[in-house]
Amino acid sequence: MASRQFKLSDYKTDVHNDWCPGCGDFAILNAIQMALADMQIERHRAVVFSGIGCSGKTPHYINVYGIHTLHGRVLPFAIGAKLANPSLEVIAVGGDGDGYGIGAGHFVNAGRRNVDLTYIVFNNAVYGLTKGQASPTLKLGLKTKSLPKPNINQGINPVMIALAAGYTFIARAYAYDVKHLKDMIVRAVRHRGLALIDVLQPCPTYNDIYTKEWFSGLDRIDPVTGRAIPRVYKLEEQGYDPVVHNPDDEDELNAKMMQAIAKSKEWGDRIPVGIFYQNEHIPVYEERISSRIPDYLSNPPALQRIEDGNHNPYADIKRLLDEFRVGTR
Amino acid sequence: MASRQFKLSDYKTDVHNDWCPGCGDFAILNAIQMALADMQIERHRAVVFSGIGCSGKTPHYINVYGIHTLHGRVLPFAIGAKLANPSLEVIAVGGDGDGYGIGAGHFVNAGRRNVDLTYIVFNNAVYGLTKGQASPTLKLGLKTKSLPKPNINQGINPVMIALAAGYTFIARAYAYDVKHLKDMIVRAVRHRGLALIDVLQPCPTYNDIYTKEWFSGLDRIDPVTGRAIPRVYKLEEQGYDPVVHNPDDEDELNAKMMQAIAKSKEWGDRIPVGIFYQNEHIPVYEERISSRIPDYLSNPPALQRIEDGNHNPYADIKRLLDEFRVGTR
Amino acid sequence: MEVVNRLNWVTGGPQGSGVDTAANVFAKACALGGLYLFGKREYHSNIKGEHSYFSIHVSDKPVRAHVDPIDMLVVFDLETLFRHALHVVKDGIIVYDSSIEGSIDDVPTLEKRRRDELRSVLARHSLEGTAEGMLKLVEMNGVRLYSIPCHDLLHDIASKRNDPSLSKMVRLINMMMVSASLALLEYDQQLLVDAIRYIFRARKSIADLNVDAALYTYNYTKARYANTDKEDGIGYRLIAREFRDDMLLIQGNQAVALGKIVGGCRFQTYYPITPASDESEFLEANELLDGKGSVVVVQTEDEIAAVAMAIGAGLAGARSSTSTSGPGFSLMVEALGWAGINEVPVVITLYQRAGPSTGLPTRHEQGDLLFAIHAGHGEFPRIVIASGDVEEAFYDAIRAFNYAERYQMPVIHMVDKAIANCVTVCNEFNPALVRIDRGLLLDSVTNATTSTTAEAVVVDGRYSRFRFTGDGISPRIRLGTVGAVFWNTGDEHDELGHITEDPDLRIRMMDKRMGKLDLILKELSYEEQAMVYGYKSDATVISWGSTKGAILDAIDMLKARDGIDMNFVQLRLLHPFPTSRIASLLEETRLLIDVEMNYSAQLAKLLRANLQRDADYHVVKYNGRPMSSSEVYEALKGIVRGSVRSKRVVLRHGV
Amino acid sequence: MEVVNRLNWVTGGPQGSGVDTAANVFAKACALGGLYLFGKREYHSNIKGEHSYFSIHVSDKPVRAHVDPIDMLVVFDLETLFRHALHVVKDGIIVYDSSIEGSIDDVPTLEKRRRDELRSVLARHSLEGTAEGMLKLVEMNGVRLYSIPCHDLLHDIASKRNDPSLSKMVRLINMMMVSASLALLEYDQQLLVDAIRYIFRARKSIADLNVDAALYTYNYTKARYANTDKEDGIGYRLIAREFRDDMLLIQGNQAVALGKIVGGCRFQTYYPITPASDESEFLEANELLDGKGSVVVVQTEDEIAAVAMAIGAGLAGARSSTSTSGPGFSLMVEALGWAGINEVPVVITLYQRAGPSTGLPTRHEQGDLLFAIHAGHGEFPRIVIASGDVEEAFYDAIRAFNYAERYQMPVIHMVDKAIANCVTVCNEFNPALVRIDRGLLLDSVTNATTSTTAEAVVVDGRYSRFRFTGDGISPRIRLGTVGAVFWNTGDEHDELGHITEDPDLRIRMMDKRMGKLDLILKELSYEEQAMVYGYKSDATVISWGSTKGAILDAIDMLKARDGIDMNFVQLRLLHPFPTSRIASLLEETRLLIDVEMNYSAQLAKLLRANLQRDADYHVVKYNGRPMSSSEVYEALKGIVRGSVRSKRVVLRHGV
Ligand SMILES: Cc1ncc(C[n+]2csc(CCOP(=O)(O)OP(=O)(O)O)c2C)c(N)n1
Ligand SMILES: Cc1ncc(C[n+]2csc(CCOP(=O)(O)OP(=O)(O)O)c2C)c(N)n1
Ligand code: SF4
Ligand code: SF4
Ligand SMILES: [Mg+2]
Ligand SMILES: [Mg+2]
Repeated sequence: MASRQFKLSDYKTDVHNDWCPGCGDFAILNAIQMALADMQIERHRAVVFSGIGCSGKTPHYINVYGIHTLHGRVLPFAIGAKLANPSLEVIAVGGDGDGYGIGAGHFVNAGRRNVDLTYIVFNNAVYGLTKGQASPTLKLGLKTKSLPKPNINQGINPVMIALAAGYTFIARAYAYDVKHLKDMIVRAVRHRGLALIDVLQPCPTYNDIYTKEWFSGLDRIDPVTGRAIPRVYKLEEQGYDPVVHNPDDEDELNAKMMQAIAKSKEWGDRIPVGIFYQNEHIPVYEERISSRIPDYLSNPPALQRIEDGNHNPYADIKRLLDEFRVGTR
Repeated sequence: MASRQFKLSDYKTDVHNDWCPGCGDFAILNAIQMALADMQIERHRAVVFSGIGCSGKTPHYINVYGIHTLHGRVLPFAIGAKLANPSLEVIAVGGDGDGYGIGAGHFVNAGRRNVDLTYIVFNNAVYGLTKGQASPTLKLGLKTKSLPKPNINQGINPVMIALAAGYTFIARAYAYDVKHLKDMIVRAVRHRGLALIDVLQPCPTYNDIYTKEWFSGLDRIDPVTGRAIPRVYKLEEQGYDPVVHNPDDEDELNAKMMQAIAKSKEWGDRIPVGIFYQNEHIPVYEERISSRIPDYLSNPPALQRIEDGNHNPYADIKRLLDEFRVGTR
Repeated sequence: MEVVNRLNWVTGGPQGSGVDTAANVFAKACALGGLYLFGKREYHSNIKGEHSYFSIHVSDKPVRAHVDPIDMLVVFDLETLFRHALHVVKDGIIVYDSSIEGSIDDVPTLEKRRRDELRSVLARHSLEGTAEGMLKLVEMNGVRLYSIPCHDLLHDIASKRNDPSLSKMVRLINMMMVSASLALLEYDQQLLVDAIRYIFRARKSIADLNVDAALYTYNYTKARYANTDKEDGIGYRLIAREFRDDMLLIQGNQAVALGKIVGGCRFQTYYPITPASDESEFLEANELLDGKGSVVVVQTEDEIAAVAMAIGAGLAGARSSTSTSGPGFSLMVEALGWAGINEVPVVITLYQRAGPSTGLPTRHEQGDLLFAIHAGHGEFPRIVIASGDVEEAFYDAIRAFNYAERYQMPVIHMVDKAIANCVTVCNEFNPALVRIDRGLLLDSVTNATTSTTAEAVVVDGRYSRFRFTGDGISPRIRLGTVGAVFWNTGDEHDELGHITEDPDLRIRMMDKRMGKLDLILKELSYEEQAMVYGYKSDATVISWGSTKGAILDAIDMLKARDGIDMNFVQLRLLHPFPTSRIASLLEETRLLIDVEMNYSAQLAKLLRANLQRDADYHVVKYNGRPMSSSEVYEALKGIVRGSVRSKRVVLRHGV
Repeated sequence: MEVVNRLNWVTGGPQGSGVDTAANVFAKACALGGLYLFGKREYHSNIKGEHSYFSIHVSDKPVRAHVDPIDMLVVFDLETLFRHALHVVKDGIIVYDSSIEGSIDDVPTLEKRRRDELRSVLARHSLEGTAEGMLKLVEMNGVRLYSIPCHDLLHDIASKRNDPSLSKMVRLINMMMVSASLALLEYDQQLLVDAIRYIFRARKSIADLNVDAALYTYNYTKARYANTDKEDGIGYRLIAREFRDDMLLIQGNQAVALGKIVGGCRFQTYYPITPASDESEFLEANELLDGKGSVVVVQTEDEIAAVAMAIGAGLAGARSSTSTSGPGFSLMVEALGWAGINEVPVVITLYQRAGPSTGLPTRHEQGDLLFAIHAGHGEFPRIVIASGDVEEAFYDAIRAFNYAERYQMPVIHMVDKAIANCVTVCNEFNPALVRIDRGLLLDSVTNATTSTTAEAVVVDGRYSRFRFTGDGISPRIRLGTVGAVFWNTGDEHDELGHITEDPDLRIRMMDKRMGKLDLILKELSYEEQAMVYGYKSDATVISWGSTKGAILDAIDMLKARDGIDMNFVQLRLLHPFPTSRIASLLEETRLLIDVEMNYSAQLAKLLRANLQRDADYHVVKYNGRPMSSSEVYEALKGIVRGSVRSKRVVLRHGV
């Protein structure tokens, strides 16, 4: 094994972490840090953006550039930075309320651009930081301990929305399978295009339905082995192939989408995690810009020279001014 | 045939219509008016809400209550009115930019509620009123005459998003098949739940790709008959059954969704219109409220008595005040 | 000397550990004993673990604000000791769980800066940076210490109840400490029991357990410390009196909710946000009204949807509102203008918290005034009112709807975190004092055509929603009203509501809408515009919103302690600005002191813009903690005494 | 008497019919002939069919605004005749397509009110409500009529070119009418040809066709009307002069775009909206910069995303901006506060249009001033500047970025529809006059640590993004800078950028941020704060934004025609308010007249709030049409002459 320059601890800050004891966010945080260490991403190259919520505090605990933005707006902030400097490794994180509720408009429209970044949604089915109201992933009629009455709204299907919107990497993971989650993050970051990881995240404080125990199947003990039968299973262990291989084969494309949708509907007794869909044949937004602006990647907006070193403007508008000259014929 | 109290002309206003000559919006307007006449909806019972765009002007031309709201916000305005008075017949209309772009967050989250109203999207793949920029339904790389360069964003799949979000009636129609569109509107209005009709609407001014001629297949003449082979075909004519019949049969439900998605991906040579999906087994939001507030439908917010006729408050808070009394034990 | 029935009692602890419950028991016990109180909650933007605390200012006279010096501090965790102990007055009391130990560095939730500070303070006295050191230091300062061996007592209780698991129920400890504090104050034990039973009324078995633990601790404490000589022992006592049955113990957010119910609000939308959502959740919990009726509460996907739905419901004819705080309000701005141009009655309850941006989301500020007044592009009429305390919040919540319907415009009702989250003993709310004024809302057009207002409603067989009238107010109908239809648009419109770009019609419509602002100033009573407290004086404090309590208490202190007279002008209508009312109230004022909870003295700007008169002093505060009467008192005294040099005085108290 | 080289030329027609192109040809022809001009476009919120018109005020001296009376009206549709004919002056000219006929009711796009008005005017003169009646009426008023048989000429051209289909190309008619008007003015025919070729430079064959049609019409007109005696014939002439090569013929939105390019803006986001998107589309069309570099222009899903992306790009180190108008700006308000608390440089170009809400989306107003200054909950620093004309818009666009980076805060650059959509002859923009000031942006931390600013940048081995410094400005680095990381949050934060709820730190951070506003007032030059035009005078007009042109022209008229002296103070920095600069400029002013394009005289409010001085008169306008120099002249004259009774003067001109 090659020597590793960066240790896991290099990605940790000394900021006091104030999540509730037992919160699934800790596991996700660890997985992100492990993934960074795995990929040996230089600290200064990575930027973690977040929305608002318990999940939104994540960047403060990671020792890379960290931008804790506004409720629901993490994607546009992150996209702005990435497009201004495409050499940044951008990871966006946020809550399910943040991303699928107030942020749903950006969630959908980000799919249209396929910017090369990774979006990790901490899906706990509640609004944590505002004390446990139902989030857009909580299903109709469920009543968590934080709700006075059963949920009056249906839950949405994020995998299917992401597919419909154009995401080119769609995965689900479970917070407490940290190693698998870490793998998903690495795969997502390495994926060329917009990657979504919807992470099933127990919120022990407010959500007493989707608990760690429930995901682990502690309520259903195998009579034979005496062991719990976990609800979560891995797609990759079932020989599921999420990858679109042939860009020209529309049938394959459709089949891959359809199987992802079919899998996204499994819930309850068996909950698949893993990569649902991956398609690297759609050009990322950065390439689309490059096709118009050839030196975009080598001379991106954030790094362009705009003055000559003497505070004089670097841009030359002579040609444009000539067009507007009163005497120009 | 029973005598009809209301004529088509009763639903028309004398407001000057300033859409471009040949705009598909005229056809949609007609279809809405025909549907109202068909259903003999009393003028005062119907409210047409709209967003902003060429399409947003629609209510001014219909002689029922008409509320021309803000860009992207037509659904929340409409839902607010409907929930305050569920006896109103609410139709929301708007552009594709309005609904799937700036309004995408509301579009998704409206699905979670399944309020009993009809939403008609005028889908012309451009932002008409702001002079032809690409809308969220224009596919990657296409260049309408209004665009200086090919579209840099992918197009989204509205049918699939609606399904993922929870819409219980999802249809597509073509503006210039006015009779079929009218039928779709009638079916949507009669549907108990949130109904989406995505209407393919030629915008002759800006969109020279999805034109009337293109939809009619004028570019492909059947060598035998010498007639154009239309691109648009009707699902119902293919024996397609969009209806979820058995609420308890999860397999049927999934199959119905999957076929809708499969159909939603057909485009180009054959473009299906008609009802893609219909499920009347999901309780509408009004019922969900009723299960908490038994007299909600008979005594809705907008019609409740709040004063005793003498300007004294009608509500009695004695019980609540007692709870807060310092001496209450 | 013994102080009877005047006390600033404080307790704290990690969030989610039951601090609030403990404090509520204390407050209820006091209220049951006929005492007045003002309770203030301070907490972090966090669910579990960060420090929160509750201060309860008790008295046998009405109290309207908190004070800074602590008389009695109840400590059951290390952080509370470190954060608050130094604020306990000489001869004040600290009751603490005797198991508390550890060093400053054992409290990761304490800011580094504060840890350094504490360590150096202790070091200066050659004390260690530990609980022990801290206790020693305060003892040196003259604070009396009382330790309670909670864990031992808990053990006793467990064995008494024959349930060993109880000895692990540390959640009981805060209740035990409250009991100890009440025992030290020699307060009536039965009231403690009643208070616990009230607070846990929904869960009898838990109530029983808490009562047991409380009584056991009470008796233990009494037995151990009863004979302490009052002279060098406990200097405080609380003595129960007859309570008045027309008083409430209530929070601001509950007052607003009750106001909305009485005021006829039947449709409320919200998107969760601190400190606004408590109100909506209270409404939802009480959605079924006694008698016929209900409040439909809808949780929306965001605040844009919240305000849009409320407006939609307003069009349908419901009294409707939405509640939010700064970030949410920022998102509502576009729709506000739509309601303005379409003359839709809608109420936005704006719970201010400390900004900008996410700011200090659980902390206090009055930073949104000028924003609320100017929010939205272009010019449209709105009303902005602000409540000064919990009782006002109830009546204002009702008034807001009357204004909205009478003048057909959005009303922004400003409250703030200090009102929303405080608990206070105040007069019973009296719905009989209130009128419901729906303005020119017609139930039917047909009726109207046969009545005297006929011509006003139907012209050429058409109903004109935006009919030009003498005072700019057009008869309004609900969506769905038989025999009419109307149109609305965010574009400029004609009388029917259709789009127009006609320049002359535009002027008339602007004049119609904006002219209503003058009408408001003509019609609203002086009291609705601004209140004056105290006699005419040449020194006046001017303010708005929740600073009212601290100012009134401070003015009383000034009078009582220093013989200084000041009166207080409280702006209640902030927009349209009640220029002539304020001008007349300030006629004899020579010294004008503006007091507000923000950086830039926003009200003072309004005074200058509208009266062309500046306040002589701007007393401001923007550290996220509400003003205490004690610091306002100090500031006012300093100004009068001439010891304040600069025009701008920044208050800095609060933990 | 013949008027040479001074003319208000107007043409109109249905939207989408080529009115703009025709007017642009006329303007370019004038510009090529060394004439000055100010062209104003008025159009409906509509794509095809509604009436739009273009007025071009031409002169041999600089012109800065439009005027109301029309000297020459070029008519090729019925509606233009009905809407504008009555504004043509005595001895003015109407050139019209002789095929125009029909009645008032044939124009459905004419508002009913206006139709009634016209009918009654015509009826009063016993004329029919037809084109014929109208022409008769204006002839009675002393207007000279010239008819051009466009369809016949078109027919001739078609047969000349041997292409019968051309006779159906009614689009050519407007070009023919422009030619006719220039023929009547005896303007150099070659300049007309050159102008057409320039306007159609991208489409040569269309240019040829238009040139043919134009020349044919020109010659026809000249032949038919050349010998008209100047005394009772055409009273106007345009004579070409040598043009100065350092002048531009350009629109406001193009000026802003060019400013952004020079100013180093390399990332622009937008969501389509009138009248802002023209600028972004221009930038996108010119995304590849000469030499190295480019501007990435991103069309977003809404304005919230637009501003958020621009902020994200700002963090990454790009000079970034977004352009919008009122409704979009309303949606940006929350993120504005985030940029404020995180001290992110970002520029928002705010193209005002008539509000509130959707309002009059293609019309003019300055109604967003107080909103821009107060937008966003809580308190954070921002800079608001406003440009007075096209040339200023260029330089201000650059300054905006310098301010944003120098002071690390959002800058709102206000322009408006009148600037964005006007076309004018102005001085060439000179990038050499401009400096790029990136403020404390460091390219690398390592360099900095070895340089003198070392300590300022890295403390304890850590880079503190929000380091407390003497002037409140902390050294800034880009995301991705080697050897450092930083944090941002919308919450209150410590120097590293981590969340804090510490009350004392909060005060320091507020002081740091808000203190930068004082620094700005110290550092910005007087000219950047406010300009004064004219000599000291005891009568001063004060205003901001695009009213500048009309005011300056009006003041010149006052001087020339009436011998009245006034000077003009133009606010350029609106926030922080340049109180002392303005106070000193107004020292000798006895009569202060505020002029602005809104209902409530927003600048006057700022004057009162900051100077405690009110203007003596508020000249306002809010009918959606920009102020003309002629109406401003009338208003000022009336005020000086004492014929104006009320303090508030409402201007009402415009079609
Ligand atoms: C515009 C706005 N509205 C509301 C809030 C209040 N708020 C803070 S966190 C939150 C919800 C958090 O839920 P989620 O996104 O699921 O994150 P979690 O806390 O569950 O990780 C809300 C509504 C806000 N900060 N901004
Ligand atoms: C908040 C806001 N942003 C931008 C606009 C400008 N605007 C008006 S219509 C429109 C787009 C219309 O496109 P679409 O919704 O597809 O409707 P269409 O005109 O095609 O029917 C936009 C962006 C606006 N009115 N409000
Ligand atoms: S509330 Fe839930 S999501 Fe938030 S920190 Fe606690 S456990 Fe985690
Ligand atoms: S621009 Fe397009 S959508 Fe708009 S009115 Fe014209 S044809 Fe219709
Ligand atoms: Mg969540
Ligand atoms: Mg469209």
